[in-house]
Amino acid sequence: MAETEKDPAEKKNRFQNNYILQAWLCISLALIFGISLAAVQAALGPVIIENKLNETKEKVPELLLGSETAQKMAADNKAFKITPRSIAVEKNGIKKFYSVFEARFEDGRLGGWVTKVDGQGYADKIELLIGLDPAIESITGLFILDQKETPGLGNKIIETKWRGQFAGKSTGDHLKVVKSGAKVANEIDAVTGATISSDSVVTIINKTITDLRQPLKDAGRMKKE
Amino acid sequence: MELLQSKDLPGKGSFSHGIHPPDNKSLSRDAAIEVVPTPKRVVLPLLQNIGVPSKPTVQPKQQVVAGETIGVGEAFISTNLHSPITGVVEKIGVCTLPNGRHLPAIYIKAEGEQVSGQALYEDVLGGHWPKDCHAIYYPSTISKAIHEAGIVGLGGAAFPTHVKVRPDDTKMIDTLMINGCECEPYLTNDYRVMLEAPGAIIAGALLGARAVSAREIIIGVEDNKPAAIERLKKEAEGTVIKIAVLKTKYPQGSEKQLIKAALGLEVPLGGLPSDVGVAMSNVGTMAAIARGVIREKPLTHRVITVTGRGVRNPKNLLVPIGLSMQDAIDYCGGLTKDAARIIAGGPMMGFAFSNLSMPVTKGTSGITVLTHDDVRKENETSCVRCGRCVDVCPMQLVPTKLAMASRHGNLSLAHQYNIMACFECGCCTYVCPAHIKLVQLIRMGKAMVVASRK
Amino acid sequence: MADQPTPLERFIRGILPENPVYRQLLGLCPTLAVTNSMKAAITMAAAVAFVLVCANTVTSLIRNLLKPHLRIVVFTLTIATFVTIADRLLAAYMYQMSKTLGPYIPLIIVNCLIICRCEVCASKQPVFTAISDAAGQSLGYGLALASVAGVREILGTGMFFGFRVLPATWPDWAVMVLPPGAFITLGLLLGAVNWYSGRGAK
Amino acid sequence: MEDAAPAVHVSPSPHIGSTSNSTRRMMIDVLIALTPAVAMAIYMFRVYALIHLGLCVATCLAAEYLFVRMRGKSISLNDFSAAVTGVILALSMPATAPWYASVIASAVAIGLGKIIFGGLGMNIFNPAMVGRAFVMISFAGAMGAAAYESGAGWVDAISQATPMNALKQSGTWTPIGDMFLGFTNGSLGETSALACLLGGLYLCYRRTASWEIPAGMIATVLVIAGIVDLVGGHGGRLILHHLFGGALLFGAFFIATDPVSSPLTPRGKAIFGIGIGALVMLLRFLSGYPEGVMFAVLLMNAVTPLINRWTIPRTFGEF
Repeated sequence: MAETEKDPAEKKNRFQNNYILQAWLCISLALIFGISLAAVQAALGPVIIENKLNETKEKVPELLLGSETAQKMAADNKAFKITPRSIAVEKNGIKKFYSVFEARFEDGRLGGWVTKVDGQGYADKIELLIGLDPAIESITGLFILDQKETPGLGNKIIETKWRGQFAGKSTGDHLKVVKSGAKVANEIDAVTGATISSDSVVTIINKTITDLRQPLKDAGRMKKE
Repeated sequence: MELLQSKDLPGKGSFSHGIHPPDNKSLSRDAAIEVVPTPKRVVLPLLQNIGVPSKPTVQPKQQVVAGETIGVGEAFISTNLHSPITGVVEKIGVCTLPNGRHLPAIYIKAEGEQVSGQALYEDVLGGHWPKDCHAIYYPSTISKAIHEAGIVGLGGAAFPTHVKVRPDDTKMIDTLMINGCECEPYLTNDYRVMLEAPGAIIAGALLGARAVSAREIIIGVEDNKPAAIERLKKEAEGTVIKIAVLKTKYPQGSEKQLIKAALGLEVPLGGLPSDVGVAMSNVGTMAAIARGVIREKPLTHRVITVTGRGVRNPKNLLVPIGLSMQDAIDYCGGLTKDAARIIAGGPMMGFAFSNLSMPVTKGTSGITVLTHDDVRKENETSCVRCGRCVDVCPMQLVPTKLAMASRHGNLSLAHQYNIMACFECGCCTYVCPAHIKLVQLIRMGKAMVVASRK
Repeated sequence: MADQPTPLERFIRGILPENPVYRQLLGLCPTLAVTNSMKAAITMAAAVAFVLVCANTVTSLIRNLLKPHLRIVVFTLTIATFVTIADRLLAAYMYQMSKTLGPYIPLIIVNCLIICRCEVCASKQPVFTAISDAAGQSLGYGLALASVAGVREILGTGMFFGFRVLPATWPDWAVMVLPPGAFITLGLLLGAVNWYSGRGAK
Repeated sequence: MEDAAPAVHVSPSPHIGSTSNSTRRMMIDVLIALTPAVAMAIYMFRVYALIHLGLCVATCLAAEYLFVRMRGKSISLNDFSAAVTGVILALSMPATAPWYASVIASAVAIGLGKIIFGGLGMNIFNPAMVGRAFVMISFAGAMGAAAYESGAGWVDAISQATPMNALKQSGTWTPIGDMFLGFTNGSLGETSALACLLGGLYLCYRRTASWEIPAGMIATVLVIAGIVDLVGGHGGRLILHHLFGGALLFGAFFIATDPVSSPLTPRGKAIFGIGIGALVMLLRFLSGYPEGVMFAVLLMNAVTPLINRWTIPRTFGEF
């Protein structure tokens, strides 16, 4: 066979055996789609990040000041200046990062701290926002961001009535869950029939406060100086 | 009565599982064996045993005398056939047996002088049976005599006895196990033979043991037959024969269960008693061996029980083989009005039939007639998986699974659960609270497995 | 291929005779996962509809360029792109809903309904037919999701679209908004639809 | 044949059957065995018990009738299995459970627990427990541990905590004597260990219940509770508490022994019982629930087919 002879069939064959050439459609589509996705991301990215921040920020005034004062503040068209920070806590050689929001009044005075934490609940992870006063002496509020507790039972932890118990509790003592009729200052009433869900929330709070009390105090002082 | 009185027997006197159906043996237990008068005609099917049919050696219109050979078994698993009466061959026709098989049969009409009544009884069961004569026979002589006499297992399966008792070089037999359990409810024929002719059984047992070169002879009897046990013990004194007293339980008389109960041995799955060095036969067969060898008389008569509440006067009868069921029942006063089912054999494993012209064969141990009250007629309901069938299965199978596999034709599942190990004792169907016909379904499944192997 | 269904027929078929959930048993994962409230179900259905219509359109446009052994890659590429767009849009404009739906929006990529329509219809039919097919299937899918979600939301919370429709004394059947409720509801509805169509067939 | 020709039928052997047992008789046995527990429930919880018993049995029968009709099968009410499911379900309800919980539980028990699988004998799970679990998850607030204590009721028993809950939540011990006799709070039929024992022993005697299951279950609970007792130094109190408390005995004798959803073979039954016992203790000690019999039974029901496969008995002569 003369090698110089190239019949059209063989030529076609060679084309078909070339993977890159075969995939021209895939490649060009990938390019087009990639560019359009980049455009979408460029257009929507900031909005999404804003959404994420707002979700937490919106809650901050209420968590720190209680709903009445927060509403009044909103009515007066005043807002906190919120700075997201990450605080590293080293315990037993493991470094853990807490996401903390520092809230300052418009005059620069420290309004308090809000920290976003999660932990194991009865059914799944529970995600909380905990509000702390500037001196980290008491809890100013609690908000449940995400939970999958038993509907009708454990998920009553999201109710304002139950969450309200936490406002004003001292950070000095560990909180304790009792079945009902909390008398002592550091006691929290359990949600009826859902002791575990209640316990879980309190455990997360206790752990967070233990971890964060000192670092936050330091952080607050540093800013002042 | 204490189980297993011979201390040196290794078995526990019982097997695991099994059932306790009401035995109803009191209906005929105390009726002494009566001899049925010579019938006008006997019908002798050419196949009365497991195996190959015999070949007729007579022609129609030919004269025959009682005990004359009328058929020969040429094949290995086949037997000779003899006329029980004196008369003329009418024809070689066809007859149907309770198990549903249509077979060629020799019809003989009674003519001339007959041996009957007490004389016949004395000839078959009575008289003196020497206990020391076995030593004078060679094993092969005994085996040959048994073959000549056309003896088959009289317990029901009708396996040719000469095949069992022939000396075998490949399998050493050290024990002859004789089955006197009679675990089927209602039947009392073996009991009566044990009671009335223990001598014949002992003599036959010694001969049988000689034929297979067995050193040990054990007769297993259930403990609900104390009188028979006493008679056998007395008769066996001075011989090597031991009487094993076993727990009354169905199916104690099944060969594998009996070997387990008396000897503590387990016959391997799919194996035979000879695999554990045991030859097994029934007490009635022993009496027939004794008659065949010592008196050189063929197997022409046997003892059957005609019983059940559907029969007016339940009796134990000495009948010529070939007697019609009708004649046997008529001799016992006929059927009552509420008779609902006529069974060849006992109610657990026997075959129901409706045509009373069928003959009594060598394997017929009795005729049981049940009334409407005895027969279960509830409709089948769903299996609730209570596991009672598992609790009673003497083969330790899972009957409900087997039945389900059979019903759905799932042969691999049936095989996984060892369907072929089932010997159709019927315990599972007996206890099933949902009235599922378990053993009937399993029987069907076994047939499918056999068909699929071909 | 003599009597190809008209585009209108294709549209109608998607609603019940070839309903993706009830007749084809496609896309069951979101049907079970996001149907505990009407809002979530409708949003999900809308997202699927968006992806399905877009993917069908694109596939139909390039159907003559497809090579048989590479078509699945192209389908996946197309679907993934539109799913990502849908996901971003939701995150930007319906942030709470996007959180509720969680991973189920990205999981539309592996929703067999879409790849099935691309394969069965869009890769062989002109654009208009493909779009009407996608629309019909989307509508059928939406109806199926809504039916499951409706039952679950009403029984489980006494509400419909977040509005209370049953008296406040209604004991919420929590199990209905939990995963087992999804299986039970879908099972019973499937049974009912099959029973109904089976009766029609007789 | 002769003049008095009787009607003779032919059928394959065996020709006789045990007259003393039938599925219906088994169900009646269960009802008889439940009498002490029912009596105790009525004595302790008065009208509450009557309401639940009435509702559950009536709904179960109605549901069975309806669903069996829908499947076009012959009516199977006369085997009493629906009534048994109803009574067991009622006895596993808390006294203060709302009426609709009983009705829904019964309908679910028969519909989803039994008929959907093909009716009696086909169900994988214990129907009564399916119904109970359904309402337990549905109305967690009205059916959960806390639901047992209601100050509003006029029956003394329901004003106190159930023994299991009291110990788990606040470490309060209920007198063992009260728990044995049944003067405590709890599900309607489970309070009295004595009543359950009486009925249970009758069932085992009748062989309607296989003794292997309760024996395995109780033995396992005794062993595990015994170890915890020894480690914790409770001096035997914990063992008795776990034995007589909660639905252990009721479950061991009446729920776990449901033949349909338990294994076939004796060995399988023992494994089943041991499994339930271990799961009960696991749930009681480590889960959020004070009690675990229901979930333990349902979990073991799920492995019953597997146990059946594991425990194919050795056929006679098989080596």
